Amino acid sequence: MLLPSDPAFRVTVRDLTKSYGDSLVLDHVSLNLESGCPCCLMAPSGAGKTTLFRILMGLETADSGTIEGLEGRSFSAVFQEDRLLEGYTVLQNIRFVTGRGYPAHELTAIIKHLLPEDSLKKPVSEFSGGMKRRTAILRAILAPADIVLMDEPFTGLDPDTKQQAARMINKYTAGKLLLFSTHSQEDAALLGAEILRLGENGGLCSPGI
Amino acid sequence: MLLPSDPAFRVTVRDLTKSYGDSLVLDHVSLNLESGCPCCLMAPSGAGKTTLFRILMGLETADSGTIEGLEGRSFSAVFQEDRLLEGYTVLQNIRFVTGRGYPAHELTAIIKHLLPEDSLKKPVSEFSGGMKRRTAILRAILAPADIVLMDEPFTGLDPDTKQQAARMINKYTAGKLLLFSTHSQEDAALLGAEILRLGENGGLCSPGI
Amino acid sequence: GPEKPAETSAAGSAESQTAAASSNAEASVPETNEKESSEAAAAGKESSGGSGDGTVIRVGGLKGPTTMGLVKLMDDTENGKAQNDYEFTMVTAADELTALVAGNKVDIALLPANVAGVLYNKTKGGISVIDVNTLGVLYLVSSDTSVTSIDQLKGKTVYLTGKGTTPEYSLRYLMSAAGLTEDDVTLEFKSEPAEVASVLAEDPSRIGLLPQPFVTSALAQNESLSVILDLTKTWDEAQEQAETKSRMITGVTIVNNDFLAAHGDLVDTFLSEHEASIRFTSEDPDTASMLIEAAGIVPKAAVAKKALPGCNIAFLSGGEMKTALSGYLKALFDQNPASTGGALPDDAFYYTGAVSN
Amino acid sequence: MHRFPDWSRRTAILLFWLFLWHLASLAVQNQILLVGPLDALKALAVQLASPASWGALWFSFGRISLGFFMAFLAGLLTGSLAFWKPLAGEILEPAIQFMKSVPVASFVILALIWTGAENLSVFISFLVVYPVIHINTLAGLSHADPGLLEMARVFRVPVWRQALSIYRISLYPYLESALKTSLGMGFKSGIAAEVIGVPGGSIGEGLYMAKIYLSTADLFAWTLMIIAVSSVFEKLFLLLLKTIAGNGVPGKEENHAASV
Amino acid sequence: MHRFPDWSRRTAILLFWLFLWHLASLAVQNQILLVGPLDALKALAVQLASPASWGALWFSFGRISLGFFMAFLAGLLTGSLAFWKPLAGEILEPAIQFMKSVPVASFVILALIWTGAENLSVFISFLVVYPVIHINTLAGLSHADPGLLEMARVFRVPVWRQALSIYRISLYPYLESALKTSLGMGFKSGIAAEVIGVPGGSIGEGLYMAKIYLSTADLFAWTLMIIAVSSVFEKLFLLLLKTIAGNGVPGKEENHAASV
Ligand SMILES: Nc1ncnc2c1ncn2[C@@H]1O[C@H](COP(=O)(O)OP(=O)(O)OP(=O)(O)O)[C@@H](O)[C@H]1O
Ligand SMILES: Nc1ncnc2c1ncn2[C@@H]1O[C@H](COP(=O)(O)OP(=O)(O)OP(=O)(O)O)[C@@H](O)[C@H]1O
Ligand SMILES: [Mg+2]
Ligand SMILES: [Mg+2]
Repeated sequence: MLLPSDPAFRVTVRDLTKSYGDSLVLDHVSLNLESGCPCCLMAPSGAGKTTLFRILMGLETADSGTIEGLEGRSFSAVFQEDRLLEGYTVLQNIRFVTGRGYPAHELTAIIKHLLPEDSLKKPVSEFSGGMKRRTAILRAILAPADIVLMDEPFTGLDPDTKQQAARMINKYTAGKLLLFSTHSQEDAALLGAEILRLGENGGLCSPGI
Repeated sequence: MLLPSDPAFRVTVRDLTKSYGDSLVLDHVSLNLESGCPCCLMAPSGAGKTTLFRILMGLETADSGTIEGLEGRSFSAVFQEDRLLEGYTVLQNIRFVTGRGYPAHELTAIIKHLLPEDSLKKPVSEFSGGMKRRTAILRAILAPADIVLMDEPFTGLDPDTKQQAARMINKYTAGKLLLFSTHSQEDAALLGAEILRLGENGGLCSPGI
Repeated sequence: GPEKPAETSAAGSAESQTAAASSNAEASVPETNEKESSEAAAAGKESSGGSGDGTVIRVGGLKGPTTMGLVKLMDDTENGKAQNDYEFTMVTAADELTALVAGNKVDIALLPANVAGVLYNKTKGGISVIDVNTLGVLYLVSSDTSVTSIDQLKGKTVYLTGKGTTPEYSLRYLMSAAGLTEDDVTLEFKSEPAEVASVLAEDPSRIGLLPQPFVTSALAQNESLSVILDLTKTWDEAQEQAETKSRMITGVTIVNNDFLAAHGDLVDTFLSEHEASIRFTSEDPDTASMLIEAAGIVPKAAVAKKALPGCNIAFLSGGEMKTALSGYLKALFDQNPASTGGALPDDAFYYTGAVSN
Repeated sequence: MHRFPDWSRRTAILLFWLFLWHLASLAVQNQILLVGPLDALKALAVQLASPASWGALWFSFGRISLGFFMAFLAGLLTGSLAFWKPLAGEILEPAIQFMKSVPVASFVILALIWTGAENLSVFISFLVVYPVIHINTLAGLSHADPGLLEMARVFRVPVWRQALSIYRISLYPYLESALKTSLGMGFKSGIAAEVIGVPGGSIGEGLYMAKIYLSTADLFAWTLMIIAVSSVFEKLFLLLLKTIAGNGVPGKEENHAASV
Repeated sequence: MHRFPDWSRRTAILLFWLFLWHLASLAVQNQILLVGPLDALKALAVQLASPASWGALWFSFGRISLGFFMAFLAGLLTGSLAFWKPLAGEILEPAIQFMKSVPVASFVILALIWTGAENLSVFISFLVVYPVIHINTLAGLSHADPGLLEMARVFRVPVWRQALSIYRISLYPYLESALKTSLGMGFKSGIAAEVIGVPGGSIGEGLYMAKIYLSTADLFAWTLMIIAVSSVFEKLFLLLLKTIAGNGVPGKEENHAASV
């Protein structure tokens, strides 16, 4: 399933519609995503960003519309909530998704770029909020994947840490298909991403198609 | 315990020290907080903001140092995590901390300033991340309290919502002692707060004392 | 949850142990006593008797009075002196013996009398009774020795166990034989013999009906208690004018009819050997007690010896058995048809074949 | 997920087990050891036609439910107490250990004297159910979300409101599985107690007589009745629990779906 | 929280209960019904001096533990199966219901044929423990964190690794309370089975003889032994569970402290 340095590929979303009960969340959303071209999803809170991510990841089914280009692709993600194994260390959390593929010392070296050395032995339950977020980012960029989805990855990070995290993301997701969401223009710029906007009511958006 | 339109009061923190195991988190922190003068705590991720809040709330004990002016004061808080009752609606979440003091329609009117009308009947487990955050803010400002502590309250809010939330916070915490943390200068400005910085290693900070 | 280990009657639980003893440090009673006479026979200093077709007869019994008469035969088998080849299984729990018979795991079994009747009906005549091995083991006990006959129970209360089982029916039969009606005596039922013993200790004037091993236990626990009436004797006295004299019976021996049909001669041999063994137990209680201990039926020979007289070990077969047993079963049946399996066993139940007294 | 509607699938499953039972009875071919489902159902029909059986049903299950109910309340109470005051929990601990592991044979005579044969089943079912409820209550309360508890503490939320909202939610699944394990056991040990005490007009008496008189069809009919009634009671109690305490509890269905 | 060290507090609590027992025995004043702790301990000392008692201990608890262990494994297995394939769970459901609520009296004759008196206790303790483990396994797995499960699904984490990390954590507290409720019960019903079958050289035989001979002191001594052994086994099993599966499980201590 792992397709390293894969030729470029694209994912096309067409006319995606999703409602919960009576309320329409995604209203004919279409977008065009390409590997190697980071995209940033911006939209007000409650507009349906997370819902769109969940549909892409296959955790939710759309009411109508099509998505092309996902077959055989592997995913990694930063969820809006951290979703870490609280009793485990950073390394264990990463190994949970990567398996024993990488040697531990390599992983540790990478981890140290984002987290202080003395946190490596702690279970993440003893981490601060921002440290948990960084762990989630590390997990997402270190897992082998074609498509990386990040739902507000920079939550709770101070400006310096954010810079550093952005560098790491750029480095490890190079050539992959990266889609992330944020509420700040700066964040989008940090990752050099094209901005897609999800309209008030889901609506159509993006430069795509 | 409820002291409405209380005369001004102050809380003085002196030489607060706290370490977890070997790692020193707060190193002789001193600050001076006054009711009616919002303060904003800024510091890198992992510097000890949450730890300081927890000590103020009495959830953690400091290794050394003193805090004056807390006796008889009531608290409300936005935690770094939302800590909502997931199966309950916004109203139920707020009533959980306020009791039946306010009439429901008054509360509902206030809630509508921050949350869309159709979310009022949903359990918060069906909320988006930002909607949960707004619920946590509403809960904190509506609970009767002398001291309001907010740990990164604007997490996950888009600019408009943030503005609106800031307005609400200013209105409902007027005259109270408000301390909040953030990673963005703008946020501090939004609430018209004085900025206190927690040094690299906890260190001393603030204009206080 | 645990159930009453005894079936059918307190006499059933009586089967499980005999004799009193306040200490029972001897917890290591050998459990099942399987003695393969075939081995002894193969070791063969003696021919194993008349039949000699090598069939092993599987005999099951309960540790207790009903098998006290069997110990000599068990001993002989072990020493290769028996004519047949036997394999003995001694169990403590009545449920287990029922299971052995129902599951066809034994050919011959020593059972409570009414259970034999029930089994006969439930197996649609699949078994036959071949002998009676134990008479009654029920006694009235009290600290008050003023009562010496059944009719003197009038107006009194008797504490007993086993509502709807043989002790109740036996007592009711004797009461009506003595001219008492149901209302003349109050029967107070308890769930456990120990409960009866405990009730008797509270008030010396109370009367209890207990089966044998508990009689001895209760007497040992409470010195003021004594046996005031032996129901077996009372039953016999009640038969004086009767044409066919029934007897109070605890234990009988049954055989599986398939086995009987195939090996009638072996069964006859068993009967004569059983009779001899029972006679041995009555005539030489000292040796028998040792064998009883060795067979694990009672932990201590001394205790066994003390208990033997109360257990009414006897051997009845043929017509004598039929008369005694059918009358007894009728008495039960009249009180409650279910107690003999819904019907009174017919003549085919009684094996009166080859042996005659 | 399933092609068939709920009731027809359940019926099919039930029929499957009845069929297995039927096969087993054909294989064993021994009416004393094992009767087939047809004979048992026939015997059951006969019993259900008799008012005495209904009386026994009422007599036994009334008492056993009483014991169960008292145990449920007592377990909730002492489980909460043990959570609230750990020292009280430690003092209770040996008694709980005692109830869990003491065999009935050890104290049945004492119990018979106290309660009489009639009410032995109340006592015994209490004894079986109580520790399960106590232990699960304690476990459920101990697993309340610590984050929410801190929140409630900071806002000075009164304890009763914490109990209604935070503890109730963490307690619920533990009570649910406590109910599922203990109700059937309470019923079965209550009946076992009746088989020891043999009070007149009880199901235990029916079972006892059926057993000693080797009327296996009746034995199985009574057994079917016990199983059926305790299933129904279990469903009812679970429904009751859900109605009283299930509000806002995350549905297991959802969790489950998430895992598929 | 407590002024006394652990062991002295425990001893004090034990002495408290022994004292209550002593008072009760003084009040009852009936050596058949209730002997005091002194007499029971004396009888216990005599028993412990005899190798036969140790043999019985080994005989009985060996078998019962075997039944318990098999039930534990089987319950884990079918509980997981029922979670993984709900249809399989539904098919098993009537069998579980049967085991939970069928009284021993109903099938003891059949069971004796299958197992013999010696191994009846293996069977019965299995029967009591198995449904508890099954139900709690199913409940524990069902309450795995849905967020983490979604995460694992997106990252295509192999099922066994999810089992080791996500399900293990949600299962742990349920298994813990399942162990606490079922171990004592398994032991007690195993002994009860021995009192029915009375296999030679077993604790059940000891209890049975003590009952027949009305030697209540011995009865109580055996009972003490049963309670003590099942307490020790419980602690051992819990420790074992913790060692095997307790890694990374949030400590109850913390939760508890958070609530005070
Ligand atoms: N399981 C659900 N059931 C019902 N409604 C839901 C559910 N999940 C999301 N919604 C609704 O869908 C809408 C969009 O939610 P979503 O989480 O996608 O927003 P978002 O763009 O991620 O917002 P935020 O920036 O606040 O995270 C919200 O109104 C939310 O209440
Ligand atoms: N329970 C704990 N046990 C051990 N270490 C802890 C514990 N809680 C916090 N820490 C450590 O204390 C330090 C400060 O944590 P804190 O949560 O106060 O940081 P913060 O300033 O709130 O950071 P952030 O902006 O990321 O939320 C971190 O290094 C963290 O690992
Ligand atoms: Mg979102
Ligand atoms: Mg923090």
